[in-house]
Formats: sequence, structure tokens, C-alpha cells
Amino acid sequence: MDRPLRLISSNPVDRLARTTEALLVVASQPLTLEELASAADDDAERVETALGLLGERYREGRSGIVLEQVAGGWAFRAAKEAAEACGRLFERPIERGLSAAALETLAIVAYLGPCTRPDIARLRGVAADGVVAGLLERGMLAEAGRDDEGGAVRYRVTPLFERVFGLESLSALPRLDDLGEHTEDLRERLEAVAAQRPA
Amino acid sequence: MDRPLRLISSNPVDRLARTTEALLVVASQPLTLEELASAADDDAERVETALGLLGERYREGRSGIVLEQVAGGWAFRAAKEAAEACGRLFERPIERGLSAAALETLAIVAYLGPCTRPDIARLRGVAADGVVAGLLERGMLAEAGRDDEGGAVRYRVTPLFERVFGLESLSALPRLDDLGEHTEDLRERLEAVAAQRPA
Amino acid sequence: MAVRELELDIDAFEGPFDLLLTLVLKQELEPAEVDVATIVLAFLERLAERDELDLDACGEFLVLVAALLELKARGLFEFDDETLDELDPEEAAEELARRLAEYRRIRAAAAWLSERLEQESGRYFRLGPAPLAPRPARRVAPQDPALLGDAFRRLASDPPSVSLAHMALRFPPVAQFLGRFRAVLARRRRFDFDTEVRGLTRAEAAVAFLALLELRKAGEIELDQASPFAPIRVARPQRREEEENEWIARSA
Repeated sequence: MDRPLRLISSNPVDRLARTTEALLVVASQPLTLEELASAADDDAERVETALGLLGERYREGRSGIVLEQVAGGWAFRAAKEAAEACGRLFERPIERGLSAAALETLAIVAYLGPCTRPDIARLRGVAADGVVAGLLERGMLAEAGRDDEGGAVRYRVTPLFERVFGLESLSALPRLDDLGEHTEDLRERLEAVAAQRPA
Repeated sequence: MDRPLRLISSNPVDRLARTTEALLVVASQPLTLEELASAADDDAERVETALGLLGERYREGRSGIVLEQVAGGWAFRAAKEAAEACGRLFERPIERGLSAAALETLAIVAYLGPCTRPDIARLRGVAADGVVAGLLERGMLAEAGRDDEGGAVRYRVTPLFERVFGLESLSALPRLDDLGEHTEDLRERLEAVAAQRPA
Repeated sequence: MAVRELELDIDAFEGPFDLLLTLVLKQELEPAEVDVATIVLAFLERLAERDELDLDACGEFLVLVAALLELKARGLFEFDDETLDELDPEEAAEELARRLAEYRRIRAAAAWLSERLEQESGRYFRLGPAPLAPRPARRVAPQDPALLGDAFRRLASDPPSVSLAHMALRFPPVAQFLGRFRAVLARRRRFDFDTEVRGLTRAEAAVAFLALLELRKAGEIELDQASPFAPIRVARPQRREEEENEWIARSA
């Protein structure tokens, strides 16, 4: 297909691409453009070009290693076609058995930004201590300073949360208003029912 | 160069190669041939062929990701040409000072010459393992052969140690004339104090 | 038409309406989990299938659904009932509507996350460091060489003489406390250890505690402590007391 030989030459961008893939293969978490540029000691624009080359090389269907933009940075993951094989060898300890309560808590913190346990409890109408503790343990929530008023600890979602849910960043979450479609849908169905009624 | 296009085809071995690279990029430790074969649900011989293909693709000079066979199996690592960039990625903030334990250990080895861990522990009156490991990690101590008698590893200070302390050589260490003129005098002095300590 | 038999199929529940109400009342189903709008729609759709308006059914349904809504509202207001009391009914209704809308959005967001997790279940990535990643380099700032001389001098100075002060501590014999505690338990069924050792020196209190452990080992007492550092309650063992009572009864 397309220029698979480019990475082999000693053209500077290709060398930078090699450096970038080296950084990505050893990194423990997604790397931002700035982190990549500062480690590669090159400028961000050129690193972006290199990432473009790598994105073409490491993509679904073409490679078992896939470059993805996730959690505000870039990272390698396994291709989806290898999911079954990965499932045989690796566990998914973080997302396994996430309860409805845990998902609601994550939704609250992801959408509303840093929240305290009482905040979460008020919104859900149930105490949040156990759920928050579980999410902290899974690394999906982390402490984010203290509340100005009460001094209660606030929690934020972590890059790991973004990564598990495959979000490029928190802004990739759909808008809450869009999720409210349900109300529209309800109204329509109500009207449909009303229209059926014999006058 | 040679068949960089092979991984793109849907030839079964290439598919197996993609699965294998996917497994390797997710693994946090080297994977054995057996682990790879059982995860890929394929036979070891074919996985070996796939590893051969990958070894050609992921090798020094050609790729920033290098496939390496180590004691525990197969794993990806960063290419050597990217070592400097990787070093920058993993760089930690500079440590301002050294602990009293680290300073005492360095002083012993710097003034008395290569010492074993038991030597250091005896002269300091405390176990030396943690401190020595920390100084090795920081590159301030290095191994210097083995003790003639017990066969324990001896440690010496490094050129980095001299640089950190701004010493041109070990002869530039602050003089301790009041304690003794020669290394032997200094050692005897410490041994004498150590002997006075309660066991 | 029997409202109670209205078949429901909502996220949290599938079955007849009266079973749903029972589960909510028995607190086996969170009212917050129950999507009341879907129930209303199910009822209306059933109603629409008929030619005439079933007023009895409508009345019954209104009563049941109102009860369910109240339960659900109370659940959402659980944490600030006081605020609710301060509001006049209209304000409370508005506040409630606002909260319900907010909660509905959170539920929708959670549902989106759940779907997303399902879609992304085939994404595998490494957790933690790579197997052959370089070890983080540790760097040290420039240091003053005089520190090395100081450190050496510290090692070369004579060790401080060891304090033998603790040798002079007086430890009373354990037997003294064994006798004392047995005497207390002969008079009373239970006592408070902390009260009993109040005023003793640390060394004496330590020996008293040892005596306590001895008595426990021998089965002469039972120990109870509500939480770490809470007062330790010492009591005669239940069994022994029963035996004694039995003996008294038999001899009577």
C-alpha cells in the first residue's frame, strides 16, 4: 500500500518517527504532544508530522499495534482484531464489574468536574462512600484538593478513566443536553398516544 | 528493503504476527512462546515464524520499537538510537540533598576505598542494604570486584560522585588530619568506635 | 382493567406493577432506579388500546403512581430534608423537578458510559510500565564536599553512653494483679480495665495488662472492646456463670 518504506530511510522526520514510537512503546501512560516533543528534543509541529506517519502505520487492520489519541495524549494499544487473544492472556481488572452506582458516580464527576462525596450523595440520593472508595482503588478517581467551604476532599476522574472509556479527552463526552433526548422522545410518544384516543 | 508489505496482507501468518505484536504491546512482562501460542490459540511453531517476521520488522536501525528475546521470553523495547530521548522521558526531578545515611555511606567508601555492605553496616552500626541500593541507583556507587576473603561485592565511589561533590579526584576530599593522616588511621578509628557500640 | 397486573419492562425491573411496588416497599429496589415516566407511558398505551375510558383504572393508577413518585422524591431528598421543610409546596415541587431532571441527565450519562464500555471492550492496553522500559534516572544536585568530612567525623566520634535508666523501673509481680482482678470479679460481673488501672505507672499498667491476658488465656474472663483504643471491658465468662447457676439450682 502506501509508503511503508519511509520509516526505514534516515530522513529526519522518519528518525523522529522512530524516536516517537520508541517513546510510546516504553511509556506507562499516554504522552502529550508536549511530552513527546520535550523527550525527543524536537519541536511539537514536527512531532505531530511524525505522529501522522505513525498513525498511518499503526492503525486497525494494518497492524496489531494501534496508535490512538486518548486521555489528552497518544498511546499504543492492541488492535481490536486481537481482542480475543488478549482476552485469553490479560484480565481487565479495572472495568470488570463496574456497578450502576459506580457508573453514575463516574458520570457525575466526569461531567460536573471535581466533586466531594456529599455532592455525589446529594445528586444520587444515596451515600457515596463505598462507591468512591472502590473507584479510587481502581484508579478511576483521584483526589483533587479540598472544597473551599467545608474542606471536604474533592475527587476528579483520572486519565485512566478516559483511557478505559476510550475518550480522547473529557470534552469527548456527549453534552448532557444531547442525552436529554429522552424527554423529547417521551413527549412525542405521549402525543402519539393522545392522537390515538377517540375524540 | 525487504517485504515491509507482508504485514498488510491477510495471509494467516501475517495475521498471527499482528496478534503477536498486539499481545506484546499490552504485556507488562516478557511473554514466553507458550504464552503467546496459547493466547493466539495457534501452534508454537507458527508463532515462532510470526516472531521471526516481527524480529525483522522491529529491529535496530529500522524501527524505534525493537523486539527482544530475553530470559523470560519476548518483549518490545525502545531502540538504542532513542535511548537519550527515553532517558529524558523517565527523568526524575533533581534531588536536592542526600540523607545522613547516604552521606555517611559515601564518606566511608570515599575515605576508606572500596568496601562491602557488611563493612559499611559494621562501621555505621546499621544495616546498609537500602542505602547502598539507593546510591547504586543514583550512580554514586558502583561495584568494584569482590572481597578477597568473604567474596562479598565491594563498592567504590564513581566519577559521578566526584562531579556531584565538585571533587577533581578523591585526593581533593576535605582533610581529616585530626582523625588520622592515612587511610589506615581513619579505618582504625572507625573500627575502634564501631567496636564500642553495643551489639 | 387491572392496574396491578400492568406488565412493565423498565431498565431496573420486568414484571407486573404490583410486584414492583412490593419490591420498592420492601426496599429491595431503589426507587431512584425506577423510571416512572416509562410506567406512565405503559399505562397510557394500554389505556389507548381500549375504546372507552376506564375511570376506575385511571384513579387506581394515579394513586399508585403518586405513591411511587413520593417515595422516589423522598429518596432524592434524603440528605437535606430540612431544606425541603423550609420551602413552600410550590418551591419544593420546583426544586424536586429540578433535581429529578438533573438526576435523569446523570442517569443518561451513566447509560452512555455503560454503552461506551461495552463498545470499547475490545480495546486492550498495557497497565503499568513496559517490561524493558529504562529505569528512571535519579539525579542529585551539586553537594558541598564538606558534608562528607562532617559525616565521617560523626561516625568517628565516640558513641553516646547508653542510658540504663530503664533498668531502675520497678515491675510489680503479675500475681499481684491476678489476685486483684479475681477479687474484683468475685464482687462484680464485669469491670472496666481502664478505670481499674487508673493512677498506676506505665510499668504497673503494663503488668496489669499482662495479668489480664493471663486470665483470658486461662478462660477465667471474657474481654470486649468496641473499637481500637475504646475502654476494655472485662467480664466473667458466660459459660462459667451458667455452670455456677446450674450448680446453685441443683444444690437448692
